[in-house]
Amino acid sequence: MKKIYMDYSATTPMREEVLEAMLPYLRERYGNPSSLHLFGRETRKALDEAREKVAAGLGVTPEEIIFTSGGTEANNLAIMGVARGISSGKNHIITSAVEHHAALDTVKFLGERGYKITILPVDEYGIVSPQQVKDAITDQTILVSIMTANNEVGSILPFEEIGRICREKGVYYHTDAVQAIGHIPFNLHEQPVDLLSLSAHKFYGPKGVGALYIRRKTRVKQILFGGGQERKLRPGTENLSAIVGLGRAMELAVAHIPEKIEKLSRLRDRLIQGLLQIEDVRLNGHPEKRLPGNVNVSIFFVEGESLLLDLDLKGIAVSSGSACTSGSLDPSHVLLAMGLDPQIAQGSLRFSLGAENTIEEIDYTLEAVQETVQKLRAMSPFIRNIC
Amino acid sequence: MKKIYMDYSATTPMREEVLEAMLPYLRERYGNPSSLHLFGRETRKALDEAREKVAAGLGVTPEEIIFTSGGTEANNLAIMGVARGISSGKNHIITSAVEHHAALDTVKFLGERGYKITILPVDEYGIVSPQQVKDAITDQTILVSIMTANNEVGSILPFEEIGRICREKGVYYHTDAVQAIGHIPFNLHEQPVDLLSLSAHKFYGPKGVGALYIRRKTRVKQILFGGGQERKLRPGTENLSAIVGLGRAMELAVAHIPEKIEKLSRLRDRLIQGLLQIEDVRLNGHPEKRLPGNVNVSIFFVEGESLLLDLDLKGIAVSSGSACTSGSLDPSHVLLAMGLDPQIAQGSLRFSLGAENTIEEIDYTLEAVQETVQKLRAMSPFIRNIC
Amino acid sequence: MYNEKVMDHFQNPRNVGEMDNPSGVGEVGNMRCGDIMKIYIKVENDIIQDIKFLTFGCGAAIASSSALTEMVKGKTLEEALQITNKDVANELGGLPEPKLHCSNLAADALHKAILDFQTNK
Amino acid sequence: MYNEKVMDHFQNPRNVGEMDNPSGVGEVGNMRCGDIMKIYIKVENDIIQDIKFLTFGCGAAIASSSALTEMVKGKTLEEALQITNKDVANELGGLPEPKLHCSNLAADALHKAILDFQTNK
Ligand SMILES: Cc1ncc(COP(=O)(O)O)c(C=O)c1O
Ligand SMILES: Cc1ncc(COP(=O)(O)O)c(C=O)c1O
Repeated sequence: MKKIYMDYSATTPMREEVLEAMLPYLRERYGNPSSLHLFGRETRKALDEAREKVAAGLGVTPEEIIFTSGGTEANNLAIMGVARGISSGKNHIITSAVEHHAALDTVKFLGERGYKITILPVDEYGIVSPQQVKDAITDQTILVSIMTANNEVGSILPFEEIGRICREKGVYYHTDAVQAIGHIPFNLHEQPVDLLSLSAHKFYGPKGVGALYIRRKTRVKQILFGGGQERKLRPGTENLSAIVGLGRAMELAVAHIPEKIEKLSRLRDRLIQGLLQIEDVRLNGHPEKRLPGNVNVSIFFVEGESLLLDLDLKGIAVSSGSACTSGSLDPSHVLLAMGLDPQIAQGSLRFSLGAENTIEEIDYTLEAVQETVQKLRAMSPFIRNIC
Repeated sequence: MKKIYMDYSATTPMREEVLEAMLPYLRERYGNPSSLHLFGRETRKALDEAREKVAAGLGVTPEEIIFTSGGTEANNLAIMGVARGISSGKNHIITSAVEHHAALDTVKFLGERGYKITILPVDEYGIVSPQQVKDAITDQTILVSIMTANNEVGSILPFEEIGRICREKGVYYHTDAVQAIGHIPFNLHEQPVDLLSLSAHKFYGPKGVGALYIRRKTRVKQILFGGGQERKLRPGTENLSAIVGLGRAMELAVAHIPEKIEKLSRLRDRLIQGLLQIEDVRLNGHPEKRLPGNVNVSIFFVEGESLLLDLDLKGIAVSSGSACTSGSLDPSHVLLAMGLDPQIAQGSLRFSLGAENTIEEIDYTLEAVQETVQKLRAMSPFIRNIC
Repeated sequence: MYNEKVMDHFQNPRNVGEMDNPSGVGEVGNMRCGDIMKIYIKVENDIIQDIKFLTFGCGAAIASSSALTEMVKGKTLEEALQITNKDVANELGGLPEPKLHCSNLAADALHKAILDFQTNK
Repeated sequence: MYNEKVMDHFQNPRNVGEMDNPSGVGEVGNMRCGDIMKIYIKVENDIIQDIKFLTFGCGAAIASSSALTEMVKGKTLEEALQITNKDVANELGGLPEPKLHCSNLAADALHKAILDFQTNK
């Protein structure tokens, strides 16, 4: 059976070059980077080099990069760390309704802890406008955390303008760029961003490692306690091989972005067009301001998991919502925030394309989806009720 | 030049079998375990199997194992997680002065947050007595966190008796077993322990992964926020290859423990005896209740970093204190807690032996230490003042 | 996630479709998870001669509906009323924990269909 | 961590040892990090003819002491008094940040030795 992977937003296969870079640190270079001896110095050097690569990829300096165990921890550190670092007594945090749970739930937790929180609504495309952010900022605001690009519907948010507003108002701006890095061009040096989260496994690097960019002079405090690693901001023996892999993956990710965008968006648009030819299918997310690999559609009258399951039987791997919530039964909080009816939100599929997809796969997938939809609609009580 | 690694307590080389087990998950098996499709199901299965292996190694059930990014996070989750899980209003936590910073500093942080904390002193060997624990428990106590074996001086603490007392008093007992797992025999099923931290890279597994054992019905809340992974206790895309490596490392670690202990302690005792033949050297830690690979000595009149540096030039990798604090300038909090004079604490070295050390290496090391000590003492202003 | 038996019912659902002139119709829906099941029965001499279902829902919901229709066909109404959602799950060889309560409602739909039949008789 | 020059001074420290009948002795010690340095000087015609050191401390402390003795030998007292800890660190091609303040005290010890000489002269 064909195996077609179209879930690159959930995670990506690692590039062979990345594994090559990691292997020495899974074998003979095993020293603890905090150790002063030879074994430690050689891994310390690798750690420093990886930090330089990540910094270079973002257009910032190595001292501004803190390695974490992934995008989730980076978001937690950014949001809780800023909250802990504030000494002014201010306590208002702004985020959006379409954030990944790693940001949204962290903000909500701070809400339970007595912080004032504002969760901004989004438009029908899942986008927060800069004006909304501007209006929400008060003299108590310490942090705005709004993602760069949405992991479910692929919409790209106006992070630059939002950052500019935060800068003007003297408020920290954090952006969850987990889905953006390596997929859209990015130079932090030119952008008014104070903190940025990334996760290696979303751009052909290893799982279990990420980074938080913290602009110089941004006051952040650690949220986990232990040794003095990562400038005391993130204790624990460094996940060295993964960090080296992250460094290499970043180097590769930022190369040839325009070409990658061009290739992917061509596939994406072909898939979108084909899907929209099926009756009662709507595209979710912004039609243009959208990640080059993301296709998210609602297929009326049928439910997402059964769609996914039937496609899986045909060898096609897609997602109904984000991976980490697809085990749960609730319809996507992102689609609901965009105003979709819960029943329609539930009949949604995300195809996220990546490096190895081909036109043939797109065409095979389109046929498969058509078949699956037909089959499931034949079982659906709705189609008769509604049409 | 010879390269002799005697810093196994800082980290260990990974066993080839562990890497073998990991490689498929760094290559073709890359699916996100939360994904419902084929790619996700195969990694979900690997995740479940790794959990079974870790559980089997500890003598517990898989549902009681939560994977983390390492020993540090396991300790943080245990201590803060229990504190967050308590709804009774009780707020007293007991720990010891010789804990790793990942436990000690977490408890201190809770102290700043309004929890009552007791940091128990230790005897000259770095050991807390069960009686001390018993006396410290009040009707407000929620948690006792006392390590299984100390990472610097190697003393094995009476964790079983301490656990028994906690059980009697109805107080949770957490033990940081990061240095114990794979090095001393252990069956949690028979022991009154409610939470236990471990870290794979301390027993020939990968860096960046650990686990927290949480006995069924122990009330713990998450400390990081995000997706629903690890029974909602530890969000974030799973570090799959590392978790698979942890599973395999655990299988290997718990096999043949008596033989490993016998081999290592023979080397250890030879090293101790040799070192004690140098004038003005004292052994730190308990002479018998001690990890099979640990040798910690104070070498009077000389300073630890310069000892370490000179030995490093001879190809011998040792540590002056724990790896994560050896970048810092303070003498070890463990040695100070044991009552050592700061100047003497500063002249301390930890040799931690492991799988690949040989008698020849021990003998070479003994000669090297002798030479180094002689050289550095010739520069020391103390030896003349004092003798 | 699902066992083979569940997957078989999902892939080859038995008794899918509407029914002309059913003796009774039962519909259950769980707003929280959004699964909707509709069961049509044809009753003769207190025996369920024919049964059909329509389901909007996840794999477990579809498989439960399908399995139920097989379990019930040819049974008396009394026998059919004894069948619980749990029986359906057991017939399927078990369902994943989170699916047990939301997507395993076929027996409820059947009972409603029987009630509908009895009420309108 | 340390550069080659530092490591060279650490491995082959110059002018180690005590001195018989020194013209002056200076000792500094930093209790927090525990480094102790003792500098002996022999002064003739206001010139430092000989210098020795004893140091208890980390690699940086030993290297700083050694480097200082080389820098100072043959210098006039006035010249020697101008030398700062920072000069010593520069002479070594730099020291790691955390070592700059604790272990780089050799110039202080020298100045004390000169003061000792001048006071007892
Ligand atoms: C936008 C976004 N933020 C954060 C995360 C969390 O990253 P990780 O799973 O690597 O912790 C993800 C992916 O799961 C994501 O898509
Ligand atoms: C006793 C003890 N606890 C906790 C840790 C922390 O483990 P990790 O560095 O894997 O986070 C270590 C080692 O560094 C340790 O020795």
